[in-house]
Order: sequence, then structure tokens, then C-alpha cells
Amino acid sequence: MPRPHAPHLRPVPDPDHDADAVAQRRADEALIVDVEGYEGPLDLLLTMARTQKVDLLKISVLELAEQYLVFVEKARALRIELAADYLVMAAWLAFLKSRLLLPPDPEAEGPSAEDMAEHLAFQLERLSAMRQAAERLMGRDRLGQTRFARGAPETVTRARRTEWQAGLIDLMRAYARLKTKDEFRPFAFDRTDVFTMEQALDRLRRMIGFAGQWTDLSVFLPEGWSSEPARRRSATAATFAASLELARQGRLEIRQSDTFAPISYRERSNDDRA
Amino acid sequence: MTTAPDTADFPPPPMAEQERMVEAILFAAPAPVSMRELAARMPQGCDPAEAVRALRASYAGRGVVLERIGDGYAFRTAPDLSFLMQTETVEARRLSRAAIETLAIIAYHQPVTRAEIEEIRGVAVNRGTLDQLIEMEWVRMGRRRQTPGRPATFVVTEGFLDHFGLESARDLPGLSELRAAGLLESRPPSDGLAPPLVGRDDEDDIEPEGPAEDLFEDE
Amino acid sequence: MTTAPDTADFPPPPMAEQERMVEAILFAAPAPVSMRELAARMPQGCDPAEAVRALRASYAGRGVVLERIGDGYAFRTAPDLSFLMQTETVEARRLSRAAIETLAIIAYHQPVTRAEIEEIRGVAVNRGTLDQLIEMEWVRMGRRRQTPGRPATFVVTEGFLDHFGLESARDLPGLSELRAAGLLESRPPSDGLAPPLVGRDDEDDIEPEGPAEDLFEDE
Repeated sequence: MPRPHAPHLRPVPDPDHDADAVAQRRADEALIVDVEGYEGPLDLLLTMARTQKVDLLKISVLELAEQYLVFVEKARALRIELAADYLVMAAWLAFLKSRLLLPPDPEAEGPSAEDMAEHLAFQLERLSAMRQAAERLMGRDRLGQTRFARGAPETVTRARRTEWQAGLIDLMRAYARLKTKDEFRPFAFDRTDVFTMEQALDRLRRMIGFAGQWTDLSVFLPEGWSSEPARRRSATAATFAASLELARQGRLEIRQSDTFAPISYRERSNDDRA
Repeated sequence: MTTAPDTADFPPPPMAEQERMVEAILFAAPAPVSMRELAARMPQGCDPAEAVRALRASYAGRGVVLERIGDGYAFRTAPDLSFLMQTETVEARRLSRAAIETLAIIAYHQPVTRAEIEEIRGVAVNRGTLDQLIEMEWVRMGRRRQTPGRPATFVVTEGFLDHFGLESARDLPGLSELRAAGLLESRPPSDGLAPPLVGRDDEDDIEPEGPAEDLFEDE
Repeated sequence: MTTAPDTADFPPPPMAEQERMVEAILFAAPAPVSMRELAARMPQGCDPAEAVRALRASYAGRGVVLERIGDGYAFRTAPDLSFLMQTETVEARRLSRAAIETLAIIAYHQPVTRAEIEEIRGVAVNRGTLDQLIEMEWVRMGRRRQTPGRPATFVVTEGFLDHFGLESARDLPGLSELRAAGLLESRPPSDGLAPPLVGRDDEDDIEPEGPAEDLFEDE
């Protein structure tokens, strides 16, 4: 039973009844023969919609659905293999048709049948509009067809110019760098005038056994480190530090009679150590 | 040595001379030249916009006209004289209907994703079609859409505008009517609203090596 | 030329139109077009010679001129505008340390011989370095020194003074000023050690990025 919002609904015509039906059948058969020529179901639907000869937004989607379903049936009868998307569209349109024919189910979720039909009509109209737009586009004055660019464009030579960047500050800094080059050298500890504590320990360990009696610190300084003040200071400090280490180990004794008086060492005997 | 300060002291050449300069530059160039490039090539202090305006007026109705194409300007022969140009006519590469429709959809709906093109055409876009349009330099990749999956979008190029004699994509024929009719609105189909899109199977025959997205990954 | 019976009856287009036709044909042609070819391409009864003459006159003094080349005619950009037919890309580059040092020595010690430059720098001066400075027009040859071997001397140029904003080379700051500006520090700033606080303010004005990096950079 037709619903009021589907005014275009009409019964499927009996194929053998009238001339209209014959024409319709021929058209359908032509579609079937041409199926290879269509770019999918939407394209086919658009062609079918055109046969309704109305504004695409006013087409009867229900009628279109029926037309499409008849087409698919006939294709099957003729054993024409339709691509999957044609069958999916058929299933979708069958679903849409049933929903359009039934009274709306208030419990139903998702879009209403009217929304679905309207969207399909919109899709068809949009596709049609894009096809017209494409045609108009291709009909324009196209470059190389009716409009032409310069046939012999002149070459533009590309010159590269290098702009050197240097400011006064760079210049001054460079000069400053040069003039102070000798003063500026990477920091490195000057070891030539340094007598290390390791060296002093080594020396003291070897010498203390031979000293026997109280012997002044200066005697333990290495050769050549007594005359030059910087070297003497370094050697004295290292030797004194080394003597403290040996005293801690109990290997020597240290004696200083008075403040700033000479410091002297002697080996600590084994008896004392016990 | 910097030359800019020296030349800035000179007054710019008279407008008639600037017009000559623009004329020479545009005549020589094979492709549209932008206002910025004109300014860069002309002496300091020139007003290329004004020179272009004057030049355009003086070429109105001539056998060669000054066209605005996107950001640039170029001389092109007057379309009404195309009948004289048989020898210059280049054999247009034959585009498939799919390619022409895809091109139109990109032009009118740009920036548009592949999924949107497919939704409009009702069939899968095979990669060859987009490749062809990109190769012809009529279509290029736009920004990625900031939606899940960040799909690539497609837009038309200046070469497209030049080829079809358009100042800008806003001058596409019938654009405002289509917009007024709501046919350019993006109406993402909600679940169940639109018929499902099939046809990926065919596409697989064409491109067995994988989905098209890979091609356009390096945007 | 064969006259087709049906077209011969039409009067030829007006001369202004013929001029347009020649203009479009010559513009689009990849090579000069001969009078004969023009006649063949234009409608019956046209007078291409007259049209070329008229067109040539109307392009006189423009940025584009209609030239006769061999047997044919072609548009060419006006010779006086050839300078526009090149684009110049400017590439900013920093001078090498060797170049800037050599330049500084010449500026402070001019006239100075190559041997003297080498003595101050402590390394041989690369021929390319001096050539570069001369090519840049910041340095030129001065008088030969009246010493054995009469070595050439080098001096800085007007262009140098112009670039560095100096009235004369004597305006270059002396060593004491360099020291005051913090450019001459007697102690090398090492990592993690703050530069001396004295004179920091002035120094900041001059070289906000700090002196340490440049001093030890590789040559």
C-alpha cells in the first residue's frame, strides 16, 4: 500500500501490456547490453534517472529503485555477470524501497528512508552537475587549442651573485685574534717545572734507606731542582708531601726543631715499627 | 659589494618605461610571471602592478592579450584567432572520462580527498587517473586533512588555470550556481545514509602493488 | 595560391584585424615566419606585407620589437632591455677565516706585502685568498715596495671603506680600543669560565654572541 510521501510510486508494469512497457523493456535491455559502459551503479542510476525527464532533485527514488531492481533481475535472467557493486547497490535499493513502502518505525535507529532517498537524489544531482562542469571546462579556450603561449620563449639567463658577508666587527675580531695569537693558546698545564708527588715518593722511598741518620729535606731534592726558585718550590713541596705519606705508612720519621727550621728525615727502624 | 643602496638613490624609471620592461619580461617568459618575480627583476622602486595594469589595457582587443593566471601574468594569443593556429595546435592528450570528471571534481571541490572524489563519482578512483592529472601538472597535493588518518587532499595548479584560461579557481564556470544549489557542500554520508561504495576489487586489478596512498606519502 | 571559389567572394578582413592576425601568428610561432607562410595562413585577400608594416610601426619603441630575421619575421624583446632577461640569485656567504684575517692585516698595515701578511698570520697566504679579495674589489695592488725584489703591496679600496662604513683605513680601531672593547683579551676564555666582567657592557653591544667561539674555530 503506497504511502502518501511516495507519490511517484506506481505498480511494476506488466511487460507485455502496452507500448510504454515495451519501450521500457527495450531501454532496460539496452542498459543491460551497455553495462560495461557504465562507471558503476551510480552512473547507471543517473542514466535511469534521466529517463524520468524531471529535475534530478524531484526524481522518484522509489521508481528509480524499482527500475534498478528490474534491471538487475533481467541481467540475471540473461545470465549477465554483474560486478559486486551492482549487486550491493541492488540490495541497498531493495532495503530502501521496503522502508519507503512501510510506515516509519518509531523505534528504528539511523537515518529515515526519506533521508536516504534524498541523499541518493543529491548524489545523482551532484554527479550530474560535476559532469556538466567537466564538459564546460573542456569546452573552454584551452592553452594549445585556442590560446597559445609564446612559441619561442626567450631564455632567461640565471646569474649567481655571491654577496660576501663581513662586518667591521669580523674584521676587528680577526685582527685581534692575530695580534694576540701568542698569548692565546689552548690551556695546557706546564709540566716541565713541576715535580710530582709520585716522582717524590719514588725518590724518597729509594733514598731513605741509605740516609741512616737525620737528613735534611734539601738533600732529597732531585738534581737540578735546587737552583731555580720555581723548580725548587715544586720539588720541596712534592718531597714534603711524599714524606708525610711515608710517615703515615710508618716508614720514616720527621723532625723540625723550630718554626721554619729545616725539616729532616730518618728511616724508622724495624724495631720501632713493632 | 652591495648594489642595493646605490640604486635606491636613483628615481624609478618613468611608467612608460616600466610598461616596456613588463612587456619584455612577459613576452619572453614561457610561463606566467608573478608580480613578485616582476618586482625582483625590475629596477628598484618600480611599480609592476601599475605597469601591468597599463599594459593590460593597451593590449585589450589585440591579437595577443595579457592574461592574469593565478598569481602570475602571461601573454596569450586571443582565442578568436585560434583558426589561424592550426600549425601550433598541440594534439591534446586524450583524457578518459574518469580523468576529466576527477579533474572537475578536484577543481570545484578543492581541497578534496580521494575518498570524497570516490563518494562523488560513486566509484573508486584508480591511481592511474590521479597520476595522469598530477603528471600533466594540472593537479597537485594540497595539505593533509586534519581528520583521522590525515588523508591527502588534491588541488588544481596554476598550470590548470593557465590551460583553461582561468584567472583563479574562483572563476570556474558555474561555480557560484553550484555553490548556491548546495552541490559543492561536503556532506559526509552518515552510516547507512548513502549506498555503500564498492569497486575496490577492480582497483586491485589495476594496481596490485598496493594502495595509492603510498605514492603520495612524501608530501 | 589557389583561390577557393567560395571564400574569394568575401572581402578581406580590415587591416586592423589583419594586424591582429599577424601579431598572434608571430607570437605563437616557434621560429620566424616568412611572408609566404603568413599569406598562406591568413584568410584570402589579406595583405600580410602591409599588416607586418603596420604592426612593426605599432611596436616601435615598445618593450618588444618586430624584427626581420632572414626571410621571416619574429618578435624579440627590445635589445636595450636585455638586462631584464637575467635573474640574479644572490647568495650570502661568510668570508673564510683566512680571507677575513688577510683582509684585516691589509687594512691595518697597508701597504703591506704578501711576505708581511704571511709573517703576521704565521702561515702562507693562499693565492686564491688574495685573488678573492681583489675580485671582491675590497683589495687592490698598491705600489711596489722599493726593496730588493720590489715586492707588490696590497691596499684596501674605496669599496672596502664603503662596505665597512669607514671614512678611511685610519679610522679602524687601534689595539687599545680593541682591548677596551673586549676583543683583545690576554687570557683565553675556556669552557665554563666566565669572561672577565670588566668591559662586558661595551662588549655586549658589539658582539652579543660572545667572543669565545670564533677564536678557536678551525680554519
